[in-house]
Amino acid sequence: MAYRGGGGHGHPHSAALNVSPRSLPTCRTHTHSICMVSDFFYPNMGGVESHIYQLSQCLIERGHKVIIVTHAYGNRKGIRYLTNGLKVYYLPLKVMYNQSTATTLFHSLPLLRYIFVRERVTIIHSHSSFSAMAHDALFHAKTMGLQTVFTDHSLFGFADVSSVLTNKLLTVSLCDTNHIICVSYTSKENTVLRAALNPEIVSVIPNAVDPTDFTPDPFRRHDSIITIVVVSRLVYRKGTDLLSGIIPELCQKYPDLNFIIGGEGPKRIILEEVRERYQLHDRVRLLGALEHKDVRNVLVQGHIFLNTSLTEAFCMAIVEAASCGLQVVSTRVGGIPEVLPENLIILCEPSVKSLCEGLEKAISQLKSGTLPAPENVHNIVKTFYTWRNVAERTEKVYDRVAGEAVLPMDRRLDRLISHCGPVTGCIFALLAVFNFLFLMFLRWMTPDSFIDVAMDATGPKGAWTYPHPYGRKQGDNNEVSQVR
Amino acid sequence: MVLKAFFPTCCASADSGLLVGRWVPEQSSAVVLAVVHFPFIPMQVKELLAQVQQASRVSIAVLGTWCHHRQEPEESLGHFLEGLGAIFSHDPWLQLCRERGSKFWSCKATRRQVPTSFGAPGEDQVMLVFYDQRKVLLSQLHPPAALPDRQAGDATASAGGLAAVFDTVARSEVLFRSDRFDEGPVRLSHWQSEGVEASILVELAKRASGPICLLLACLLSLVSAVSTCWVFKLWPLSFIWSKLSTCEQLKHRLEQLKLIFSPQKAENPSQLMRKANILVSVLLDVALGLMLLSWLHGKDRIGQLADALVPVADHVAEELQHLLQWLMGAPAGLKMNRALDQVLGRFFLYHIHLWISYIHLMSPFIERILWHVGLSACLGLTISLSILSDIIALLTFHIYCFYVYGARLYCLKIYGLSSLWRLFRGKKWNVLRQRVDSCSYDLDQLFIGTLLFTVLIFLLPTTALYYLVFTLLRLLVVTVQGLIHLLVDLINSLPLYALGLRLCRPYRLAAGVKFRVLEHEAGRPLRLLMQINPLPYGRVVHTYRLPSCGCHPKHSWGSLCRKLFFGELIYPWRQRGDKQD
Amino acid sequence: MCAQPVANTKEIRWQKVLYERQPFPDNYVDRRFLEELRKNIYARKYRYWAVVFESSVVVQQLCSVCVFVVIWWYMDEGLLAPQWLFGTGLASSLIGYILFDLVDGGEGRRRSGRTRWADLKSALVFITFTYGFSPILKTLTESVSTDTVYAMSVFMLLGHLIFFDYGANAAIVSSTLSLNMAIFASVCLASRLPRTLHAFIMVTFAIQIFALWPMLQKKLKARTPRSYVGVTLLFAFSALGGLLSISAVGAILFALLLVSISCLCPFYLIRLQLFKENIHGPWDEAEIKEDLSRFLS
Amino acid sequence: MEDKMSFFDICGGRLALQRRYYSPSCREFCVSSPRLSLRLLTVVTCTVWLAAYGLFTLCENSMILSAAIFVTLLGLLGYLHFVKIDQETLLIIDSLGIQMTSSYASGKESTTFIEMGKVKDVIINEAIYMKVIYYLCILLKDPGEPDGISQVVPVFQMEIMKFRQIKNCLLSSCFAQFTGWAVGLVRDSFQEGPMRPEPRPF
Repeated sequence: MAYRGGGGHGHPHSAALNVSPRSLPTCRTHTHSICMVSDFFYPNMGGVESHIYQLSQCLIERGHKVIIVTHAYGNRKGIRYLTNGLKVYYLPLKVMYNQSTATTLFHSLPLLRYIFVRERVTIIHSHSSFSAMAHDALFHAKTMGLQTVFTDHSLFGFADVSSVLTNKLLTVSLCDTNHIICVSYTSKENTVLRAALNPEIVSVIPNAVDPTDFTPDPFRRHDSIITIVVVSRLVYRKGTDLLSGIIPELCQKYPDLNFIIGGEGPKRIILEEVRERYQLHDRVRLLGALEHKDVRNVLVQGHIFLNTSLTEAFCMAIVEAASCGLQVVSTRVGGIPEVLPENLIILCEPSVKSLCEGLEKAISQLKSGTLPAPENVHNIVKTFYTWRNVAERTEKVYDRVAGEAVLPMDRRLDRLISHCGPVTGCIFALLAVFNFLFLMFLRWMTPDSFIDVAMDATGPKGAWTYPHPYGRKQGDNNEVSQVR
Repeated sequence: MVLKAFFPTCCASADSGLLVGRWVPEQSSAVVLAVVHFPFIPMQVKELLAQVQQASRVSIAVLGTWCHHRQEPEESLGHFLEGLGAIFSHDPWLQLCRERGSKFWSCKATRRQVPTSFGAPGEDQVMLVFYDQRKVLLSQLHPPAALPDRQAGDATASAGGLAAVFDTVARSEVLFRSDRFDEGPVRLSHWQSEGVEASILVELAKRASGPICLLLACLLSLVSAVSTCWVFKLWPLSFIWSKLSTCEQLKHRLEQLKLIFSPQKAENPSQLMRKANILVSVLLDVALGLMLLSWLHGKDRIGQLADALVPVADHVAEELQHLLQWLMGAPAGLKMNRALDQVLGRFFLYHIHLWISYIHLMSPFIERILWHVGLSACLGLTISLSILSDIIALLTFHIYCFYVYGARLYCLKIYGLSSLWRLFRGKKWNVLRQRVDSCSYDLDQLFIGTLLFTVLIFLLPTTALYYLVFTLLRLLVVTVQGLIHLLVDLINSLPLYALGLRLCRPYRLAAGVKFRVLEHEAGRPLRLLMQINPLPYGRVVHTYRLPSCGCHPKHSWGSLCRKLFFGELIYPWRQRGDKQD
Repeated sequence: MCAQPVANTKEIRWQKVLYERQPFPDNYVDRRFLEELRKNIYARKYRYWAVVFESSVVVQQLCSVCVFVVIWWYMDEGLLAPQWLFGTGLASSLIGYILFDLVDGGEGRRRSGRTRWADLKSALVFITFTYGFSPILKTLTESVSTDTVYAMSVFMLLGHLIFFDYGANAAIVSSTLSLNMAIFASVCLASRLPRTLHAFIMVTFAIQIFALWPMLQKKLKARTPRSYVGVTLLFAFSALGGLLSISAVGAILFALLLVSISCLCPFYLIRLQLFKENIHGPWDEAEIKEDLSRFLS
Repeated sequence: MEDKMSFFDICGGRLALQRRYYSPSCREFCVSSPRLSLRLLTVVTCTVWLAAYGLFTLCENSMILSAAIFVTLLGLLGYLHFVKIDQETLLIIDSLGIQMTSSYASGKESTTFIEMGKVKDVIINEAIYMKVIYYLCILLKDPGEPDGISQVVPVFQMEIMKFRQIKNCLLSSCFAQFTGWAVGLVRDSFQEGPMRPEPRPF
């Protein structure tokens, strides 16, 4: 019912979770109380957001306590509860640049500390290296002596000046993080290089898609014509320029070829220009921005899924498409080759020519009918990536981390200086000291004993599903089921 | 559900009888309105109730019995009261009883269907809520939305909760008409309005008010007809009217007076309140105006004013001249472009010269003008104040001119500079996309642009200084006028009547109610005292403030500073919007 | 699924795929880790003299600024008659104009489609406007203190040098801005000169040296590199000579500057190439090779 | 009958909660904070006056002293009249309404009475308010649409730490028909209104 009140309808994965008693693990080792910190969360949409949401739900299902901390989105501020009493703090922090908060490394300490204390958090799990709040949380958590885990969702180059700077900052921020999770082996190599980490403390846990969301539906597509689907944000990194080259090439060659393009972005204009120029209004459909729940309905209308990304850590789109039984044609960049086996994907070089060849190969297979049936593809892909698996593996990371010892202040400073180079190291060591003093001051102002302990509402056996004397229980059950 | 009996405090000392009132089933509350004393004939009681009911459209019934033991309780009365229940069948049947001495009452409610719930005294089913009948009758609950509309007959549907109680009491006013002295068939005891004579006077006033209103209304319509005649619609005149605050004020007053003396009655209390507020404010206004008039026309103050006025204007002009001289030198050590400085200075000096001659031209007539203006004060203080502000505007016309010239010049410079600065950076403003694009200029374009840019940027300080000085002067004048207009608006819009009411009769404007728990003894019904929670002053003003003829441009400070910086013209508060003319 | 000890990994080789559950812990590090790491794929090899040749553009610009300042100083001191400067300027620009067409046989003109009439027109515009404005320019900054003017012009000339288009494609380069700054500086300086005529001629000279001369340079450099080198040397020496006649120290410093820019900096550039370590791998953002504009043109 | 118990408020000060039962259908809860501490008062006054005196010694202007006295007096008055709440009373009369009275140190009392008909629910809400706090609040029905919330009325201005300790004695005993863990909202955005509260056992 959080949704109704919050005015947000549905959720990244409204139909995601079917919590039922049998899915509860019978024997628990010992439960953690985890705090997921990231700037990116619902109502914002994207890979990171859904990752955080699904992971938290599965962890709750496994009996852990999970809370999420993010910044306020417009009118959505304060504290909200999502399904299964997943508690979300929308903190009133200033948003600086595309949904990432401004960081001073200090201003967020009071609130975060208050939350960590009142929720009795033991593990801080930050997401996405683009999120300033996540790095702040790591910093503060170390100051407060908490265990930290960081999940990196993105790849960076090393070529240009900006990346040099960001990599340095990442080095600093990860130098005393207990464990790092990457979504693919390429991403792991990248992160290890960027942050100069010991690869032993970097785990690879891929993203997952919910197979029940992406089921094939062969009757939705017309077999008289061939439809190529593209679903991505229309930006440079997603290779929209390549797409603008591919469309005319193929449309001239195959009269029975249609394109459906879902997604919004600054590069949409060039696609429209191409459509204008080659008179393809009836064959190229631009759907604009898609709700996540509509993606499946778009995918099943097509035979071939085209992904033209120029860089990807772990491309969820192709997994979703394959799960819907489409033949995937994609560029060979980043972690994409690791994601799907060769028989399900056609990999090409990031150039119009190569991609066109790949597409033609797919089209010829389609015409000759040598493509596997969508159901079979779905049944294969379904087994690859599930959130429960992700949750289990993440749990292992937590168990391992919980065993480790947190560096005391002096060792932390040494590590900073030794690990991040003399100049940066010293600067950040100084900042760490300031942060520590600030924390001391806060503890003096409001001692931890004065901080009220929040009650734990999470989990199927959490406060939300107690039998309720006043006869409103029934109604609420109904609502919960609506929400799910 | 606990049964709530609302009992008027004035009946607490009445001797035994029947409880007459209304039963509100949905809150299971009984609103006792009056007590019928013995002896009575049941038929007559029923008749009376029927009359009241069809007069007030409230379902009034006999709710139960009331016995007040003055002396030692006689059993017979008790039994008799029990019996009455059979005659006036009501469900539930209340039995209130007050012993002598103890201030705790016993009270029980009987239901026919369920004899088990026979409330033995001391069983706490009933809750007694005392209320002051008069206050509840007179008070008006806020927000008025809670009030039921009189057209739709049934109260129970419209009003809910306490609003229902208030409404019931307010409607059954008919019941209270019959007072102690006249010998009706039935003897009631309830709140009595004192001061019958006063009410007679009120009646007379009401009678008289009708024709007077009619007469005045005719006069006013005549005046307004004249004011709307086409002669005043010609271009220059209409423009002037729209600019003169006096005319605005006059129009405003005219409409208000029309509203007051309109023959038709005010249908809901808020309109009545509005009329009263307007009337009071107009009266106060006129009174103040008369005081001013008497002060002015006493021992030739006008003459003194007139003699004072011309030298003041001269003096101002002198000061301005000095200021200009100063500017033409090296003001505050700023070195400005000599040539431009000279030109501007001379230009303005010539203006001042014109102005002085104008003042001297009209100096002989000033006294007469002032005298007539003084007469206008009898129309009200606000009128004379707005006339004053107009006079100020006229007398400082030269400052206005300076300001306009300075602002225009400065504005031109700023815009030229901004566009040239774009050219300087090799950018240009794209009108279609509403953004700055980069563009490649020709060599000669660049050259000329930069040349102009350099020239403008070096001449900017001079113009900026002139602009600054005259803007400051202008702002001074505008603030003075603004203050005057604020005063006028205060007088226009303050709901004086409502405030007075809140001050003297707090219960008339009720924000709600509050309860006090009277001292209570176990086994007796709980007794609450319902008091009226008066409306706070802030909300009184907020609710009842009159619409002022507010045509101020709503300058936020940010926008004001922005306009000042870009040299757009700023107008006194009275000018509608911020139109450039 | 991934908790088994790493003992039985002999028979099963670790493979770099995510869709299979492999009997390795999640943080397992294979020896194939980072095998796709490449270094310095796109590193360019520089040849010394080529770099020196390229650096001559900077030298040219420095020299022209220097020459401009020197000339201004002469006129301010009254050692140089404006008419003379005007004559030489006119003559040199005429020669330059002819050269401009001779060097590429008027082929560039044909491509740009610019007529001689247009050239004449813009020339007239220059002359007339400068002449018309020169009285204003004269009185423009008289109330501003001299130091301010100097500071401003120095600042502007530096800006001109910074933003000038030396052929590198960086975001900071903006030929328009640099030219404008130069003109601004020239106007500031010109307004300090004793008479209106001086101001007029100073500004025209500024146009010639800052607007026209670089165009000719570019063409020379493209067409006849040898002569370009010669011109550069000539120009540099003339600038040095002029500066020498004002102050020896300044001349020496300027010479050092020129030498360091044209000889030392290239040397260091090539030295530093050895330390370059540029990491590439599958995570790099692929750049699009072919030009996609053809689909839209 | 009545009973008292004492709690800490959110900044560690002492609060006393006191319950009165007039009858099964009418209860009163009153949270009272300690009176204005003399020490604090003296400290503040002395600091202000000393500062004023310092200024006075710098610039020989006796206006400063008088101004200081004036300021302290005004400040004290304002503090007592608008800020310092001595006790807050919550009177619940079944089937009639809820009455909240907060009495300031200066004796000023502000009372609001809410009819039961208007009350939609009573919940403990969680809010971010420089720190994260629990507070009790009453949700008013929106006359327009059902299960809409027109307004949120916070009940006790003095936030009580360990609010959950006393939720029993507050919620269970007085709002038998109401329930309460709300979903939180930022304290300063009441117009947004929280979502419907979760049913909770007490």
